[in-house]
Amino acid sequence: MAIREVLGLYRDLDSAVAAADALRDAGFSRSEFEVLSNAPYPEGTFGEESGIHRLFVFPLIGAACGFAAGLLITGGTQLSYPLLTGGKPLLSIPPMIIIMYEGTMLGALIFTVLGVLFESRLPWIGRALYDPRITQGYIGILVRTAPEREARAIEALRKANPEDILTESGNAGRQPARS
Amino acid sequence: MPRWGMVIDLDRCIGCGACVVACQAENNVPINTEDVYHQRRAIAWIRLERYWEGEYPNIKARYIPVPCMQCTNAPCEPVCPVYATYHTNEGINMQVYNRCIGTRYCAVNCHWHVRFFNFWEPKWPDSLKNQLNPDVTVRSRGVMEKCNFCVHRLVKAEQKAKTEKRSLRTDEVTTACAQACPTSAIVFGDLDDPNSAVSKLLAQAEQEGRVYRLLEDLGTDPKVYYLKKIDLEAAEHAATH
Amino acid sequence: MQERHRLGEEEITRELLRPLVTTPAMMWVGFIGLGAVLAIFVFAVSWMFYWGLGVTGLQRPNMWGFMIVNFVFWIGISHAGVMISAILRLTQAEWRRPVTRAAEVMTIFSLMTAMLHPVIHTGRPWRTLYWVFPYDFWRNLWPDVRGPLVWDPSAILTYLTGSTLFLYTTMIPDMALARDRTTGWRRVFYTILALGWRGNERQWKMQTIAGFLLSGLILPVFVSVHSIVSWDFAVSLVPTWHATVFAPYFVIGAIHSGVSAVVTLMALMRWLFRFENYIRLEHFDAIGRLLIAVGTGWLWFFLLDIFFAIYPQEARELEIMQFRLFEWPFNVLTALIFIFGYFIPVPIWVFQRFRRNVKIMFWTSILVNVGMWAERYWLIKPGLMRKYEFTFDWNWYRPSIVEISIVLGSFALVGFLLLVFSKIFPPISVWEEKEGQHFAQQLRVGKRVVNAIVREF
Amino acid sequence: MATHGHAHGHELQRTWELAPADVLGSALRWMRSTAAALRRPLVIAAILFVIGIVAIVAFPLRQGFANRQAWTYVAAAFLYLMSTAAAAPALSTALRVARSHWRRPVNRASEIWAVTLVIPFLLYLLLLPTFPGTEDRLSVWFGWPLSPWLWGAILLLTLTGAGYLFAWFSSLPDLAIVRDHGEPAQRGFAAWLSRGWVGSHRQWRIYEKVVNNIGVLYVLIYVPVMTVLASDFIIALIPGYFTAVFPAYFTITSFQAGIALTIVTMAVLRRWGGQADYLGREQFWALGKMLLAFSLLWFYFWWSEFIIFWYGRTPREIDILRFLMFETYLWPFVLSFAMNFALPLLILMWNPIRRSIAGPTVVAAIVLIGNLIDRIRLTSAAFSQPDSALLGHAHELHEVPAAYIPGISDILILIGMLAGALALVLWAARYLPFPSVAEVVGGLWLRAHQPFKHARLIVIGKTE
Repeated sequence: MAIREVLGLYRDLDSAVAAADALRDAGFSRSEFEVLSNAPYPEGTFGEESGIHRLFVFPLIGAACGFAAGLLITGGTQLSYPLLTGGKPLLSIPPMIIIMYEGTMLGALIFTVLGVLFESRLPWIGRALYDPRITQGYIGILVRTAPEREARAIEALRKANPEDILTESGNAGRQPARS
Repeated sequence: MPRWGMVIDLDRCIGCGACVVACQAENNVPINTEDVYHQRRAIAWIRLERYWEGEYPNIKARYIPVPCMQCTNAPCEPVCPVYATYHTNEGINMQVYNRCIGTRYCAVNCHWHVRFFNFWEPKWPDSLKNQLNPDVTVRSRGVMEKCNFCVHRLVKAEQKAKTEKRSLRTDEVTTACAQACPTSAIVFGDLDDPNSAVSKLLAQAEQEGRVYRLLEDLGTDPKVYYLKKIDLEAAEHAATH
Repeated sequence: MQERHRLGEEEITRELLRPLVTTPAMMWVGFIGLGAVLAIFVFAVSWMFYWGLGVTGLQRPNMWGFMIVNFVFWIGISHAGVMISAILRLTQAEWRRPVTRAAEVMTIFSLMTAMLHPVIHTGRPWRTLYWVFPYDFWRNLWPDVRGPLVWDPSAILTYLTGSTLFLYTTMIPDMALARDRTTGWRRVFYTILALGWRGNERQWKMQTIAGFLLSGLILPVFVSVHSIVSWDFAVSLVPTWHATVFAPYFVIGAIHSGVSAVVTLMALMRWLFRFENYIRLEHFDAIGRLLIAVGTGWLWFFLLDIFFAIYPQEARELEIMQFRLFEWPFNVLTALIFIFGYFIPVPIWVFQRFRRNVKIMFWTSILVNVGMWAERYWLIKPGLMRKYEFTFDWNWYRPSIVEISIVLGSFALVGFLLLVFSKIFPPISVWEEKEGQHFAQQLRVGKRVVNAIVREF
Repeated sequence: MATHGHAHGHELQRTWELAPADVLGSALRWMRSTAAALRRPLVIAAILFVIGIVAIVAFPLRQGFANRQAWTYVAAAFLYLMSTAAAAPALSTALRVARSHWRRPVNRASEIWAVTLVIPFLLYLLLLPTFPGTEDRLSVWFGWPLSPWLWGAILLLTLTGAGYLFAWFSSLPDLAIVRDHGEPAQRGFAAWLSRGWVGSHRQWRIYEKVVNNIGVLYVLIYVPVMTVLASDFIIALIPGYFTAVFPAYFTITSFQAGIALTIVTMAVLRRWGGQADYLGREQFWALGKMLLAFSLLWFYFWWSEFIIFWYGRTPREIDILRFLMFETYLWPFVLSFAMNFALPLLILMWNPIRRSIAGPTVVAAIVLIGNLIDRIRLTSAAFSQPDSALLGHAHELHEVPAAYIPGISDILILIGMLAGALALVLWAARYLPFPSVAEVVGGLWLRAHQPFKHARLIVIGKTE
């Protein structure tokens, strides 16, 4: 079943929050609409949304990989080329620790960034309703719902004095075409 | 497995510089022209340091030939990022020119100043082109080089011994500097072989208490031993070393 | 602060993106001037490649010279960026917002510049590049991990990668902003960099968490980098180098010079881009207070180093100390370090009146970095000039014109890169400024209105 | 509408709902009930203290000052008190200067330890005669006349003075409260201490400035003092121990122990002192982070010494490593490594644990023990060297003395001195209200929690 998108644009925070409430009253669950803004608002400003993420797993995995790589390179080098230098033991642990440490941190850093991108679903090349005005400071409320409920969504969005309402078929306008 | 070492008897050294010249010729060390000297970039695998002692008129010149000490725990080795210098199992502190990238850290961490860097492309006058030693690599610009106890001689001798199915004879082989020294102040040989000249010399000098090594307190265990001059000033002069 | 006034979304966007669209005259001057010096730099380096290191002032025993000193200096500068942005993010200090990006960018560029030095400083740079990095698996001789010169790249590359990713992650939302406001090739460029950012709640949440997480991860790296750089010197047996205190001493010195460099940068941005509304006096005030602490800490380690170099009362060490404390020109250098590095700037910073004066902050920060460059030279050179008892081999070091132009060029290089960056990317994080506006609040206490900030708990 | 705070798993502390009256109320409750309940532990601690003094007189003192080894545990107790009790006030200054909004209930818990400073001061005076003069041995005094005795004593005296000044001045307004509303028994002393305080606007302005400045002054004295102690008690007594980073290690690890001490104090106050409303997750979380950071620094400062010695490999350095870490004092070293670095890292690296009450508390306790072991290791090593080993600018660790095993007397001394410090704190706690009314109430104005649309948020004011 196809999913239809409706994007309501709001000039200020109050009306955006009102729109979110209106949608909720109209029986849209929190997972059916998302809020687009040009800067973070305190979490929960628009009501609870599921904050579940696995971001904290990534650095740990990365650290493990980095550590292993460091161990392999340092240990491997010293074991496979038993060249004596400066009377140091052929398998000198302290230098290994330094490089393994760097490896660990490098792995952790890279995987964290990968994790951030993955958890925020970037890079994202799908197409969805969007409007440049959002980065100007407008707040967008994007409803994804079944075609038959699209009208209700538009109606709900209209309650909170939107700047504009965009649908896949084009601009639905702030007010009904004919009342 | 021999452990090569050297004994330099300062009581015999007359500061003639034959060792320096011999080394220069043996190891294809580029000619140190005057301006190279003024740049303080002269290369001398064994150098003759001259220190003045006393005040004019009764002033004495003291000479001390300084080759690479071939430290057992050489500080210069572990700091090389590319294994260009490492320790052979015959106890020689080896320099691999092809690996060297010229960070010069080894020179920084060599406190006897016996590591030399090719700041310029080495050049020889045409008259000398044909006397280059075929056994020794000619180093290129940008690499370190240093005394290696004429390792090519050692290798040759060992191969000869092998082909003759025998082990290396005592004092069968020696370095260019030792060979050239007119007063045989420089003696080279196997420190582990009790019959070798170096061992005997050391044993005897130990009793006279003349043996010392340069910067011994750094704990690098150099394999070049010096025998003090037999007079008081020399004794205290050596003590300052 | 009292001078803080509410800015509209549009106002912020327009002012912060201004450098991207308009180019003030001073900027052209900068491009041309720095470009000229840069040309000299390139010429000097290629000259050195062609003739070999003979054209430098290096000789026995001064095998390391200006380039290594400069390397340490730039590594030091690179420590400000992450120090500022990470620590201030973790402590949620409000005044970080306008500072972080510029600081991080400076980190990255000065790190690149620093890395350049040891490479061009080797005898055979071409080999350095293909033997040490990238790892050369076919020739089957890997770098010796026991060598500090291998720890070095590992640390620096980790730091560089980390801070680049850090910077990019925090820049994605601004790329989206630029995407929506540009046309033509710029639009394509920003569209690619924005990775299709849309700014929904989840993305913002990730963005916020990433700020904390990456800061926490990169701080230990940043400490390790300069420590390892210091071990390049400290693990050798050169008198006055072989000191256990070197690692923390170098790090605190790096922070001292780096944070001062950030002050310099802030002042320049304020003047060049007219960012008065963002880089405000209170920011100079705060960073000045930070600098007092850092500077004093640095002085403590500096004195520790000197005292415990004298402590063993060994002839060699004393010889060099005496040389570098009392003999020309090092006695002047010592004075310079003390006066420029501490005794002029810190007493000035103690007074809020001066902390809130951009000109004074600018010049003091310059002084600090002059002092810190001198300090690096003071730390590194004397030990080499008078290494151990071989007076026969003691020697002076005089940098050649080539080295001098390389050092000057390195400054031009960083400056040039910074200018280019601020031409392509917003030099102040736009979304963080807006976030700051969203989170800013005010509390009434009687008649007093206190500026406040919203926090989630 | 579910408040989002719960989703975050940490609810708002009651501190946020309290009115000034409530704070005053709990302070007065402390003065009334808790202070009285402190009598028994106070007596026990005092008895242990007396036993400790007797032990000092009976053993080291009878053996005389010439035999330095007999004084090992007196020195250990001294250094440990300097690393914990004397470091805690520095922490409270740091929090003030950093203007952290959660700090206010914490300050008193760390400042109060300043009242113990007299004990380390007296111990120091006792220990001074065991040191030879510095003319003929290596030391940072470079053979000044009367060093280390006179100059060291002056330094310690300054620190002690600054500490008491700090403790007194920072609690001035609260003492005034006790003066006016405390129990009759407490009033007299409090009145004497808080003479002239009426809480006028001017007095408050001065108060805030002066408290900050005295605190900064204290830190500025504390760091040099620890530097000198590190070199006099450890470095200068171990021939060939040439390390410039050790004083820094000593100071930094002392801050670590100071934080740990504060956390443990907070936990005790929360559990038995009825401070749950004030010392909550917020505080433990923040201090837990600091403790983690300093545990990492412990490793860092140790490592930057170790790697240099390991790489340098001069005979002198090898000897030192063998002596202090890998042979003679191997086990004390392993323990202090584990308890100061490894365990704290492994436990505190998990945010849920950091954010709990128990997590930071347990780690803090571990760190306190680990620090004690570390100090014992260092003092035992240092005090086992006879004067003959030091004189004549000794550069090498000639003969490695065996590890010093404590006797019963040493344990008694150690426990006694620590108990003495505790006794002083307990005694002071009878005149000082918890929480610090001045601090907490002053903070109430600068923080609010309010709904922001559907979110519940806290608002933190920053006065400039």
